[in-house]
Amino acid sequence: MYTDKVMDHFSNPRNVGQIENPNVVVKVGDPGCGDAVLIFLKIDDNVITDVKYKVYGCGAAIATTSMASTMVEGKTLEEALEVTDEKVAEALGGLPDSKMHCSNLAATAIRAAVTRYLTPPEEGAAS
Amino acid sequence: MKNVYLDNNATTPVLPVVVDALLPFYQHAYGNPSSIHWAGREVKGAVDNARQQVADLINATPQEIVFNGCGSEGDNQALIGSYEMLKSNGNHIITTAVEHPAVLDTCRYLETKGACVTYLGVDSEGMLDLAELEAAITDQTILISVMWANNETGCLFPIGEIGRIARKHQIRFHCDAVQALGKVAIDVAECGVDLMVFSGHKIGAPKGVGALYVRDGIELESLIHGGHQEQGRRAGTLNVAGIVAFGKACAVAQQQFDDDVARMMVLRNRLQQGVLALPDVTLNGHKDNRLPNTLNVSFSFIEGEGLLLYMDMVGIAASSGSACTSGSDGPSHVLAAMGVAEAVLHSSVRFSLGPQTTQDDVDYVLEQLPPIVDKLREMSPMLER
Amino acid sequence: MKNVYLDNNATTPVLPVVVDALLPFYQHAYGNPSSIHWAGREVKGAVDNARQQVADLINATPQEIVFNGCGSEGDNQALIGSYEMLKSNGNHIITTAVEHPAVLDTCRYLETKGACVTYLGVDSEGMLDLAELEAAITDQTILISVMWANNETGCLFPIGEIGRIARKHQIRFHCDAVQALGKVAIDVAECGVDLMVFSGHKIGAPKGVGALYVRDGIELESLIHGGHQEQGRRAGTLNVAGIVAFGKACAVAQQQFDDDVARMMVLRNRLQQGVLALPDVTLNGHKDNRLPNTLNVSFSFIEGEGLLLYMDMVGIAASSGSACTSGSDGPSHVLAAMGVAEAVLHSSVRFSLGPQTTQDDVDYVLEQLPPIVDKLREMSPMLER
Ligand SMILES: Cc1ncc(COP(=O)(O)O)c(C=O)c1O
Ligand SMILES: Cc1ncc(COP(=O)(O)O)c(C=O)c1O
Ligand code: FES
Ligand code: FES
Repeated sequence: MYTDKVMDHFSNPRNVGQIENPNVVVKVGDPGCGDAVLIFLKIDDNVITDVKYKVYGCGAAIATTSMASTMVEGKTLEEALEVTDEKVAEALGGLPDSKMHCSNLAATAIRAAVTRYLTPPEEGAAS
Repeated sequence: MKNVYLDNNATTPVLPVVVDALLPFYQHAYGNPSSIHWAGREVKGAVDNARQQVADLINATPQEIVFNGCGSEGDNQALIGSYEMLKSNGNHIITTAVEHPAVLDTCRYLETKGACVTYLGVDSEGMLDLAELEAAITDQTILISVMWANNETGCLFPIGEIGRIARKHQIRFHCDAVQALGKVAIDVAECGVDLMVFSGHKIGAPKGVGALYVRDGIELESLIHGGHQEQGRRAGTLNVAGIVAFGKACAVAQQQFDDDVARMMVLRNRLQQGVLALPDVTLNGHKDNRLPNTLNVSFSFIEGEGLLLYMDMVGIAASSGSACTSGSDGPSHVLAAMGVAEAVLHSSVRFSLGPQTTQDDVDYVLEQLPPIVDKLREMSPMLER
Repeated sequence: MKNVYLDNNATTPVLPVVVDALLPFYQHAYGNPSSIHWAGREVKGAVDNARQQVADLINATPQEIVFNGCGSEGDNQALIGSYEMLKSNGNHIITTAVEHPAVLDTCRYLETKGACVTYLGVDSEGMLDLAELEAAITDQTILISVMWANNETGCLFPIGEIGRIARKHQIRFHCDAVQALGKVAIDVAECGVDLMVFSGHKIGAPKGVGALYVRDGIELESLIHGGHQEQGRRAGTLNVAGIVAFGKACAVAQQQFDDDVARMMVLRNRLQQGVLALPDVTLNGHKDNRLPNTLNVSFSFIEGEGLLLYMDMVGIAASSGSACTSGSDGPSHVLAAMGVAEAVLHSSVRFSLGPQTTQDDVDYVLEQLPPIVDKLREMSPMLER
């Protein structure tokens, strides 16, 4: 059901782990399926210099989070904000229809983290 | 790589002796049993024999067996055929919240046709409250439909006692025994059911053949109308090879029942002990009152599909929920009905053994599983280390 | 003794290449295609491939193919599923008096649920009057159901023209093409049908598998509710081996279609010529507009069953009427609808050839038949000599 790319990222997820002193950390979840991502970003001069995460979820959730992490590594915050669920799914060679929503988890986590970083803490919404 | 198949509740390999039994009915004895010539006659006897073999395993008479295409078809005919037959007497059906979708979805369909359905809950071990069942009966109740063995947890319901309640109130009683056949001793004469459903591919016969037991005297509408096959109860040319195979699988089950059940139970218990020895693993379903082959457990902090896929990479085939519902994202309706905590609702895995399962298979799982669980837990945001 | 099988309209031998194709799916690749592990994945591709093979033979897309248990199931779902879906628009169904019982009995069942059904008659050659069909349409008409090829006589109905009429009036059109598949070129995109039914065991696949073509966009209620298989249109674990076999048989049919049809036609014509050369034998059905493999004839002064049994004694398997209705005593509803004279209504025999039929087979029949006919006529009180 999953492409080779998905299985590759699922079996060897890139960038798993956590960052000791991240510039931002955000947890997002899909309440429907219980899946969750905790994402850590290290940001230096508007560039994402390091990304790590923890993920609880299905094969697609793990693979999309891994792929999304590689797509924002070394990118500017503006570039990172352009990573959408479609782009993540596309980079993985596609996802089964019933799993398209899983790619949203990763993209949402990254956008939430960047937005949180760019927004003064007291106004931050995502948590 | 080693392949270990622990998904026998989804479907079973076809037994080699069953393949041998069915093969002649493809190329040599290919007739239609309704035909009067040699090609028809030579298969008719084989169908009669298979009908006897299925009947024998459940202590029914051959005329009470209706062959059909699958377990789902049997459940649909039992429910829809009974509802249509009895709806002038009442519109109330009692079932449980943990039935297979073939029953649950059919009940929901009947609700759109005017039925009123009570879905009985279960306790945290997956057990029914029989007093609640009896209290649910009204003068509108026309049918009770309760499964014998749950496909996800293996939990067993007390069919004999429910049969007695149904008899006392003179209500028709249907039992989905798809998972029970071959793993639980079934005696239809004794347990008070009027209708019972079986599926070949759960006991070593091929997919595409099922059987519906209809107690002598029970009237039931057809689901598939047409030719006069199966005493007018199920039209369509008989799946001769499938029927012969199902008969043979029942004969094998009858012969080896005690051995198979004992062996599966020992291995399942070995697996259970090893898996529950891992940290933060909980058993889903009743400790004892369970099929001998089924083990359903939740691994805290881990999502079931990820675990399944990692196990698959080392050749272990298991399942999360039923095969029908994996692919959809919702959590198991069975575990939800048992009140399994939200945190581990998505963390369940079902191992289901078969007569072919070996101790080697079990030991391989116990060896492969711990590093997989560790790896996934290390990734998990739920676990703060 | 020689065995000559001329009852291919009842059921066909499974082709040897089809047996080879399906066998791996019993012992080695036994998974449930809904499962996500290796055992499920290795069969899912095979099911997808078979779906493409069936679709290719009729020029459909794979998503338009719903696999099920038999032709009768397909007819039932097409009729009942459409009626339930469309009954708020009207309750009128148009069909013909010569359909298979899977359609006729289902229409009668729907009459008990409020449907109003027009059964179009046929002429003495078994042909429909399309002006009569069009005139039967009312603003209540929700479905037209017409078979492609008649199982008893082989008569062909002009499905393309009926499709155009149905389109013009925007009425759903179902076609029972169980007997047409593999013997008539079928192009669903071109002939204007919305639903079409097929059965594996009529074209060299095993009994117990069928397919329903559902044109993209056509909504249809399920007959069998439950799991999400077949896009939610037919619950039940997929009959993988049967589906693979059906796909393979379609691929073979597609490859050999021209050859098979030409060869069957030559042999059928040889048989026809020899049989009609006997005294007092009449052809039932249209001279030309007929399946290439079917010959239905009446032998005056003789009752069909006696003739069949005597033929059977010399190894010839043929049929009187459809296999479903032999065993019941009534005369063929198809011949009755054609106005076949009472005197020869019970005298009909159907020979139906297959791709495996040889000239030897035909010559054997032509050699054995005359003394049998003579013997029975000598016994007959209808014949004054
Ligand atoms: C025209 C026609 N429709 C439907 C059927 C029913 O097919 P099945 O026997 O596979 O249910 C048959 C065969 O018996 C047939 O000849
Ligand atoms: C308890 C139960 N009922 C019904 C079914 C449906 O059987 P089938 O897949 O043969 O339609 C299954 C198996 O999936 C089952 O486990
Ligand atoms: S099923 Fe929930 S993220 Fe994949
Ligand atoms: S006498 Fe036998 S069928 Fe009429």
